[in-house]
Amino acid sequence: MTTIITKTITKICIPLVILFSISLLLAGHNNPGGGFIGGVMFVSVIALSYVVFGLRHIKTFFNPDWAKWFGFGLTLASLTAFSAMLFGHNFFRSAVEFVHLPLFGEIELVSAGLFDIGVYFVVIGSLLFIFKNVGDDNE
Amino acid sequence: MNNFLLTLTISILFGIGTFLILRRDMIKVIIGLSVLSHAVNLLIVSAGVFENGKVPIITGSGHGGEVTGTIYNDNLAEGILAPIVSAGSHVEFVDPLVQALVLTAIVISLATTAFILILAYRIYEEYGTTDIRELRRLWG
Amino acid sequence: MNISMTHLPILLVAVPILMSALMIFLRSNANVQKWLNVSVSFAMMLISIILLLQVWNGGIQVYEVGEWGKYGIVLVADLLSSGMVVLSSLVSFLALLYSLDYIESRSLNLTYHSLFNLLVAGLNGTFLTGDIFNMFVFFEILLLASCGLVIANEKGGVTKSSDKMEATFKYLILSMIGSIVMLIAVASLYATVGTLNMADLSVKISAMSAAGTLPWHTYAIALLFIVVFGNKAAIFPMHYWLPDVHPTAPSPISAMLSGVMIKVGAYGILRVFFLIFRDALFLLQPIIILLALVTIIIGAVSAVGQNDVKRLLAYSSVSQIGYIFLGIGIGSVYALTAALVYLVNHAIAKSMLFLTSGGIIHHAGTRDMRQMGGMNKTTPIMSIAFLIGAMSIAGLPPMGGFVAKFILFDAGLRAEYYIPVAIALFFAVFTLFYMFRAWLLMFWGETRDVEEYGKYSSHKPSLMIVFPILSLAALVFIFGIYAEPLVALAQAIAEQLIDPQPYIDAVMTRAVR
Amino acid sequence: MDSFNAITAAIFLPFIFAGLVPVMEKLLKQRIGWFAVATALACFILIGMAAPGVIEEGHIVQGTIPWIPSAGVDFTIYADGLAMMIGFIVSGIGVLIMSYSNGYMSKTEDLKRYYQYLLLFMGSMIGMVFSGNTIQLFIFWELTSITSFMLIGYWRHKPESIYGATKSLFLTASGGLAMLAGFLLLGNITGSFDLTAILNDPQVINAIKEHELFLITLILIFIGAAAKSAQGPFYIWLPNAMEAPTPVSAFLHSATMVKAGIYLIARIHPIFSGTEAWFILVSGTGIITMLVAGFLAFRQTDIKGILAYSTISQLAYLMTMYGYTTYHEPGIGVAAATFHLLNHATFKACLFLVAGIVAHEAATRDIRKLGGLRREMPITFIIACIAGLSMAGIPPLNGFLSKEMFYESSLEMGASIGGIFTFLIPALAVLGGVFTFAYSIKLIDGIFLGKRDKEAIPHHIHEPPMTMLIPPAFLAFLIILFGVIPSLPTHYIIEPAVSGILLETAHLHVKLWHGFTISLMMTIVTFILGILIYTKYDRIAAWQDNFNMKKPWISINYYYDLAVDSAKGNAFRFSSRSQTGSIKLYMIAMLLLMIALIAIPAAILATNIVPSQLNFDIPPYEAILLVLLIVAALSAAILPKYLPAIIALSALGYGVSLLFIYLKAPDLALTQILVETLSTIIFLLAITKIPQKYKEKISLSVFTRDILIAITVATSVFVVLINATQGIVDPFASLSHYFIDNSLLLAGGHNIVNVIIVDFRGYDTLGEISVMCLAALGVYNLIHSRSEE
Amino acid sequence: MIEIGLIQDIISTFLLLVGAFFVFLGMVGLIRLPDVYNRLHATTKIGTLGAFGVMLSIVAKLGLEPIGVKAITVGLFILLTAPVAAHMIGRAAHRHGVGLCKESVIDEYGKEHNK
Amino acid sequence: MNSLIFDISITFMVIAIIPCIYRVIKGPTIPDRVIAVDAMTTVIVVILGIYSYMQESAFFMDVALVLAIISFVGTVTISKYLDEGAVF
Amino acid sequence: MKRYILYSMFLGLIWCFVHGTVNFNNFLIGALLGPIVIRPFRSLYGFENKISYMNIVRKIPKLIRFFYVLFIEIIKANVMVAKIILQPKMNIKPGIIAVPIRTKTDVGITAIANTITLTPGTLTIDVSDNKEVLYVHAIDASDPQGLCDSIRDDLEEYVLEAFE
Ligand code: NA
Ligand code: NA
Repeated sequence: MTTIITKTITKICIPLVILFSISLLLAGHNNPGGGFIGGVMFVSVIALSYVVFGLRHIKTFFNPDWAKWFGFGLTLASLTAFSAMLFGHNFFRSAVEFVHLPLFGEIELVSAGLFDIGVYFVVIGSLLFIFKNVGDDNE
Repeated sequence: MNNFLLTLTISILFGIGTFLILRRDMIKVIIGLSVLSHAVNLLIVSAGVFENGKVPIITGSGHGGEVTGTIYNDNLAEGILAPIVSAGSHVEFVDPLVQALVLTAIVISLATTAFILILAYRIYEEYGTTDIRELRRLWG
Repeated sequence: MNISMTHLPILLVAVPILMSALMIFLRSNANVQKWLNVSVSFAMMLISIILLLQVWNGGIQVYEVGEWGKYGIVLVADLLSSGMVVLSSLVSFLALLYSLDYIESRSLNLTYHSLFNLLVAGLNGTFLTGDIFNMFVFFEILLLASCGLVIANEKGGVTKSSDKMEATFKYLILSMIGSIVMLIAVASLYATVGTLNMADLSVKISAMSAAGTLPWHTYAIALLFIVVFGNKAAIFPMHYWLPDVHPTAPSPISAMLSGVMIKVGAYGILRVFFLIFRDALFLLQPIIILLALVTIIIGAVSAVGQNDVKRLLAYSSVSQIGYIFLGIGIGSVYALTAALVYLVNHAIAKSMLFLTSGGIIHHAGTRDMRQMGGMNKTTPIMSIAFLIGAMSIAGLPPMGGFVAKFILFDAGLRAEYYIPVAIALFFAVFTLFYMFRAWLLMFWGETRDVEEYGKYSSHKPSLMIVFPILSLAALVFIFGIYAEPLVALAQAIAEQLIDPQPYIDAVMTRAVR
Repeated sequence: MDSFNAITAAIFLPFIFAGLVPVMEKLLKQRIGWFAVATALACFILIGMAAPGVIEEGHIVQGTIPWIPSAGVDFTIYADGLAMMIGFIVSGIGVLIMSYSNGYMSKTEDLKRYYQYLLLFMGSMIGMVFSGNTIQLFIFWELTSITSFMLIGYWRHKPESIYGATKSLFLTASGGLAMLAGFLLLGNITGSFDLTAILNDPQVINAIKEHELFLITLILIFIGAAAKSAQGPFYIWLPNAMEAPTPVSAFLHSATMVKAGIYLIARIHPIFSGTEAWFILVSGTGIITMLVAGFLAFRQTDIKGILAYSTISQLAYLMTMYGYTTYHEPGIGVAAATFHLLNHATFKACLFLVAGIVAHEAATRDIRKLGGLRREMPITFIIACIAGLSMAGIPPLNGFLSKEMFYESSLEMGASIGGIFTFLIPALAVLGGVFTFAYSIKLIDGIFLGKRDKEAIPHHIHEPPMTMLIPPAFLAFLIILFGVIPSLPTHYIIEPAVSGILLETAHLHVKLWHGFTISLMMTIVTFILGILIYTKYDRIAAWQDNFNMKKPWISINYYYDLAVDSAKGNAFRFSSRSQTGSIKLYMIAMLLLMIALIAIPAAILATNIVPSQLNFDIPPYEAILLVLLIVAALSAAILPKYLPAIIALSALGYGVSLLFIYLKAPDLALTQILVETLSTIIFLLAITKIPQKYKEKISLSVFTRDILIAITVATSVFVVLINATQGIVDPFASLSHYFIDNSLLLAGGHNIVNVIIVDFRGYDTLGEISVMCLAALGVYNLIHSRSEE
Repeated sequence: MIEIGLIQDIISTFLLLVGAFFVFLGMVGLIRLPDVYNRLHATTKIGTLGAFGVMLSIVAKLGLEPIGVKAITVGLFILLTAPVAAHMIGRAAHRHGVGLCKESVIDEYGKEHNK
Repeated sequence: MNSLIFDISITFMVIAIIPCIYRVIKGPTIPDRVIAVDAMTTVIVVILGIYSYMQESAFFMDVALVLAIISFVGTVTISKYLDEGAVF
Repeated sequence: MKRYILYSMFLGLIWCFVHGTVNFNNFLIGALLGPIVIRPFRSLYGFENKISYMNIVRKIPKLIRFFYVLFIEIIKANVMVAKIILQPKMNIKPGIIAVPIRTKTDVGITAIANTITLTPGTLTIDVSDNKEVLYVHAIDASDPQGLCDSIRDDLEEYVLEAFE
C-alpha cells in the first residue's frame, strides 16, 4: 500500500487533472490538446488513483463499465460523422457555427468537436478497460 | 533541425531497434519494437516538407480567409496538378500534415504495444518463459 | 432520411464500425446482438453487390469523406475494389452465420461481434480507400481485429490457448515490422511527392518519370511495398506466420483470414503497383515471380507433410497465394485476369474448406487427420463439401479452381513464361496429392479406433453451420460450370488496372472546397 | 432433333439423370439400376440419331455454344466417325454393364452412389469423345478420372480400394495436368483451343508441325494419353484399379475409359503424326508396354489381374499401331488399330463379365483355386471360350482379324523404315502375340478346364441369373458376328472412324480368309510359341519370382510406393526445416528482403546513392540532443534487466518528445509524453507477472550477425530517408498548403494539426479509435482465453 | 512604462537564468552525490526550485496572461508533487533493499523496517 | 539578447540531460534510474518554460503541465511496482 | 452541502488555472463542472463531514505565513544542497532518522512531510503505519536529536497552525 502522503496529494490531483483533461479536450481545436490527449490525461489520473488507492479499493465506489465508455465514444464519433448525411452532405462533412451564449459571449461550435469528444471517450474507455482487466487479473 | 544529423539519428535508432527485435527475450523484442516505432515516428516528422516555420497553430485570425493565390484544383487537361503555389512562396508554419500522421501512428502503436504486452504476459503464463526460442510448439 | 445511392462506399466501412460500437452496449442481449449483426451483415452484402453493379454500369465511384477532395481522404470504388468488397462481404456474412453456432457463447457475446464488425470494416476500408496512409490505418484495424479474433474461443476448445498465443505473437511481431516498413515507405513517398492520395501520387510520379526527374529512391520505396503487402499475403519469405495463425484461429476466422485477409496483400500489390508505381513494374515483375514460385513450392511441399487438417489447409493457402502472385508477376491483362479469377476461386473454396474443417473438428474432436477416418458415413455433408473444395483447390474440373488454374497457365504461356509455368504446373500435382490425401484420410477407410480416440460426436451440424458451407460449395461449383461472368469481370478489372487513367480522372477532376 | 442437339443431349442426359438418381431411388428402390440402363440406352439412341449423316455421308457434326468466351473456351461438338464409334461403344457397353450390374450388385450395397457415378462417368466419357475444344476435352477427361477414382474406391473402407483409387487418381489426373499443359501450348501455337479449327485447316496443322514447341507439346499431350491408357511407366495404376466392382472394371478399365488415351492419340493423329517423334514416342512406348504387360499378364494368378495386364498389353497394341507412321504414309496402322479397338472392347468386356460371374459364384478369383467349372456353368464356359479365343487371335473370331492386321501393319512399318527394323518390329509384334495367346489359354484353362478343386471351393456352383448372362452372351455374339462378317463393322464403324482420323475418306477390305500371307505365318508361329511357353509356365514363374526378389527396384510400383510413402515424411522434414518455429529467423528473412529491395534499385538505378550536397552545419545542442536519444536507445538495448531497460525506454520517449518540441510539434510532444507513461504502466502491468528468469547469453557469432543486420537496416533506411528528405520534386507542392490555408477558413480551427486529425483526415482518426477499441477488446479476449482446466 | 518593462525583463531574465542554473546544478548532483537518497535531495530540491524559478520568470515577464497562469499552475503542481515523488522513490528504494551509502551514519528506518 | 539567453539556457538544459541519461544507464540501482528519468522530465519542463518564455506562446505550457502531471503518475507507479511488485 | 460549495469554489479556481484564463465565467464553469467530476470519488473526500467556513477564513493568514516560511526554507535548502554538490570533495554524513510528529490529520502529515522534503538537507522517506513517526533522510545526520528538534520547532508549528 502507498502512504498517506501520496494519497492526500492524489486526492488533490484527481479533480485537477480531470478538469485539465476536459480543458485540453475543449481547447483542442485551437490549442494543443484534443480528444486523445485529454482522454489520456483522464486515464492517467484514474490510473494514478488505481495505483495509489489500489484498484480493489477504487472499485468499491467507482467501477464503471469502461467498455461502455469506449462503445459510447465510438458511437458518438461515428454518428457525428454520419450526421452530415442528414443534411445531404457526405460522411464526415464538418460544420462550423458561431453561437452567442449569454455568459460566454461568442462561442465557436464545431461538429469536429463532437467527434473529438467521441475520441476522448474511446481513449478513456479502452485504456481503462485494459488497465482494469489486467489489474483484476494480476490480483 | 539539421537534416543529415536527424536522418542519421533516425537510422541509428532503426539499427538499435533492429538489434533489439532480434533478441531472444520477448520483452526485449517488444522494447525493440517500441524503439522502432519511435524511430519511425521521427522519420515521419522528418519527412515534413516545410522547415523552420512556426508551430502550426494559427494565432489570431491571420489565415482566416486571406487569398494566397494558390491553385488547389487539379485540371488534368491543362496539366495542372494541384496544389500549385506561386514561386518563392513562403510558408509560415512547419508541416502540419506529418504531425497529424505521427499522431495517428503513435496512438496505433500504443494500442498495439498494449496488446502485445498483455499477450507476452499470457504467453509467459502458458510457457513459463520469455525465451522466444521456447515459443516453438508451432513448427513444421 | 435521404441516404442516396452515392453513399454506398462509406456505408460499407462506417456501418460496421458503428455496429461494433453498438454491439458493446448489447453485450447482455445475446439474441438481439446476433440478429442485428446478421441482418446488418446481410445488408452490407447487398449493398456491396449494388455498389459493384453501380460501378459496372456507371463507372468508377469516388466518395470524398468530409468533402475535402484529394486533400482529405477519398474512397474509390472501381471494379477491383468493389469486387473485393463483394467478396469480403459475402464471406464475412457466411462466416458470421457460422460463428453464431461455432464460437463459445461467452466469447461470442462479449467481444466477438465487435471484433468481427471491425474486421469487416477493416477489410472494406482497405479495399475502398484511395489514400495510402489511410490504408495503413485500416491495415492496423485488420491486424488487431484478426489478432483479437484468433484468440477467441471456439466451442469444444480443440485448439490449446497456448497455441493461439504463440501464433498471435508471431503474427503480431511480423505484422508490426510490416507496419513499420509501410510507414517508412509512406512517409518517404510524401516527402518526395508531397501527397498521400493514390491517384495524385500516380499522376505525379508519372509526370516526374516523364520529365526524367523521378529520383531513384522512389523505386526503392515502391519495392518496399512488396514487404508490406507480401507480409499481408504471406508470400515467401514472409509466409512463416500463416501456417501458425490460420489453423489456430476459430474456423470461421480461419475462413476470413485465408479467404479474404491474405487477399488484401494481393489487392495492395495490384493497387499500389498498377496505379502508383507503374514505372517500377519492370522491377516488380521478376521479383514477384521469383517470390511467387518459391511460395508455391514451399506451401505445396509443406502441405504434403501435415497431419493437422487446418494446418494443411493453411499451407495450401500459402501455395495458392503463390499462384495468385504468379499471375500478378506476369502482369499482362490476361494474367491479371487469371490472378483475379484465381483469387476469387481460392477465396471461396478456402473459406468453405476452413468452415468445413470446423464442422469436421466438431465432429471428430481433434484436428489430427490420423485420428479420423470413415467419416463419409457419419458426416456426408462435410465429406461432399470437403471434396468440392479439394477439387477446386487441386484445379480439377468442374470446380472454379480449374478455370482459374487453366487461365493462369494459359496466360503464363502466352506471355512466354515457360519455366515458371512449368514449375507451377508441377507443384499443382502436389496440390492434388495433399488435398485428396486429406480427404481420403478423413472420410474413407475404417471408422476410427473408438477405444483410442473416442466416438465421433453424435449431434448433427446445425443449419447455421451447414448453410454457409453449402452456399460456398454451390458457388465453387457455379464458378466452375458457369465461369464467364467472373472471367469477364476479372478481365474488366484487369483492363482497369492496366490503364488507370479512368481512376485518376475520377479522383482528380473534382473541385475542392 | 438435329444431330448437334442430339449429341449435346447425349452428353448431358447422364449428368442430369445422375442428379435424379436419389429421387428415382425413392420410387424404384432396388430396381434403380434399370433407370441407369434406360439412361444409357437413351444415350445410345441419341447418338444413333446423329449417326446416319456421319456414317453414310461422311459428314462431321460440328457446333458451338459460347461458354467462357473471355477465356476463349466454348462448348464445341465435333462428331466424326471416330467419336461416333467410341460414343457407341461407351453407351452400348454401358447398357450391357448396367444391366449386368442389376444382377451383380448386392441389394445391400449403396446402389444410389454406384449408379450415380456410373452415369456421371458415362456422361463424361461421351462428352470427352465429342469435344471439339481441347479445354472442354480436358474437363471431361478429368471428370472420367474422378468418377473412375470414385468407382475404384467404391468400397471406401477397404485399404486396397483406397490404394487403388488413389493411385489411379494421382497418375491419371497428374498426367491430365501434363496434357492440359500440352493443350495450352497447342492453343498458344494456334491461337485457339478450338480443335475443329485445327482439324479443318491443313495450314494450321503444318504450322504446328514446324513450330519450335512441337515436340514438347506432343510429349505433354502424350503423357496424358499414356497415363490414362496405362501405357509406359504409368501402367501401374490399372492392376490396382481392379479393386473396383467387376462391372466397373469391365466398363471403365477395359472397354471405355482406358480407351480415352487411345482415343486422344487417334484424335491428334492428323496433327502430330507423320513425324519421327510420333513414331518413336507412341509406338516405342506401345511396344515396350505390350511386351512387359503381356508377360506380366501371363504371370498373374488372379483372374482380374490377368485381365488387367492383358488390357494394358492390348491397349499397347493400339498405341503401337497408331504410332506406325512415316512422313509419306502417316496412317499405316490406323485402320488396324481402329478395328482392334472395337474388337478389344467386345472381347475384353465380355471376359470381365465372365470373370465377374465366376467371382460372384465361386467367391474367389484365384486361378490356382479355380478349375473344372465347365460342367457346372457350361453357358459361361462357352462365352468365355469365344471371348478368350478371340483375344488369343483364333479364327474365325474378330480378334483374329485385327491381330492379322496388326502383323500386316507391323511388317509394313518395318519395311518402310528398313534396316534391322524390317525384322525387328514384326518380331516384337509376334512376341506380344505369343504372350497374348499364352495368357488367353491360361485363363480358359485355369477356370474351366482341368479338375474341380473341392477343397478350395466347397460349395455348389451354378449358372448366374439371366441379367448377368445376357450381356456377355450378347458380346460373344458380336465377337462371332464381326469375325464372320467383317464387312459389317468395317463399313459401318471402322471406315467412318478411319476417315475421321485420317481426315480423308478411307476404304477398307477385310476378309476372313485372305490367302496364305506372311501375317498368317506369323499367326501360326504365335500359336506354336504360345503353347510352348504356356507349358513352360512354372520355370518362367520361378525365374521371375527369383528375379523380382533380388531386384525389387526393377518394378515401377517400387518407385511409386517409395514416392508416396516417403512423401509425407520428406515433406514434413522439409517443412520442419523451413518452418522452424523460430520467430527470429522469420524476422531476419523479412528484414533481409527489405534490405534487398532497397539495394536492388540502388544498384541498378542510382547514380548518387546519397545526395551530393548535404548540410553539415550542426548546432551543438541539436547534436547533444540527438546523441542523447541514441544513448538512451542504446541503454534500452544494453541493460539486461527489464525494469532498467523500460526506464531507459521511457527516457528515450521523453527525449523524443523533447525533439518534437524542438521540431515545433507541441501536439506530438504532448501525445508522446502521455503515451510514453502509459506504455510504461502497461509494461509494468505485464512484467508484474513475468519474473525475469531468462537471461540471454549472446554468442559472438550471433552478435556479429545481428549487428550486421542492424547496421544494414540502418544504412538502408538512411539512404532512403536522406534521399527522400531532399524536398518535394519540382514542380509539385505539398498538400499541406491546403491545410494551412483552409484550417481556419473552412474548418474553423486554429490548431492545424488538430483540424487535420478531426476534420480533414478525421476518417483516419475514426480508424485510429477503432484500433484503440480493438486493443481493448483483444486484451479482454487474451485474458479470458485461458483453457478451462 | 519602459522602466517597468525593463525591470520586468531584468527580473524575468534573472529568474530564468537562475532557474536554469539550479536545474543544471541539480543534474550535476545526480552524478556527484553518492546514493539514491542523496541524489533525491538534489533533484527534488534543486530541480523543483529551478523549474519553479523558470515558471516565475514567465509570470514576471508576461503577467497573468493565460501563459502566466499556466506557468503558476505548473510551478505549484511541481512544488506539490515533487516531494511526494521523492518520498515514493525513497521509500520504494529502501524497501526494495537499496542500502545507504557508506558515508551514512544512521538508519533508523532500516532498524524499524527489519524488525 | 533574447536569442543569446535562449541559446545559453537551452544549451545548458540540453547538457543537463546528460547526467540524467548517465544515471539511467549507470544506475546502479533502479531507484537511481527512476530519479534520473524524473529529473529529466523536470529538465524538459524547464526547457518548455524557456520555449514559452522566448516565444511568448502558451502552447508549450500545456505540454509542461501535462509533463509534470504525467511524470508524477509515472514515478508513483514505478515506485509502487518496486515496492510491492504490483501496479494496481 | 457546505463541503460541496467549498470544493466547488476550489475547483472553479483550479479550472481557471488549468484553463489559463482567470475570470468569472471560467470560475463558474469550473465550479459547476468540478463537483460533477469528483462526484464519483466523493468517498475519498468525505463530503459528509461537517466543516466550518470561519475556521478556514481564520487559517488564511497562517497559511500565508506558512508558505512564506516554506519559501525561505526552500531557498536555504537549495543553496545548501548546491554547495554540497559544488564542493570539490564530498564531505557528508547522511542517514535516516525517525522523527516523531504530533500532527494526526492526513493533510497535516502530508504538509509536514512535504515541507520537510523541501527544506534544507532533509527528505521524508516514509511515515510509520501509526502515523506517529516520519522517517527522514538527512544529508547531515550527525545530530539526529537536533534535527528532530529543529523540525518540531521550526516547521511543525507552522504546519499545525495552518492545517489543523
Ligand atoms: Na518532477
Ligand atoms: Na515528478
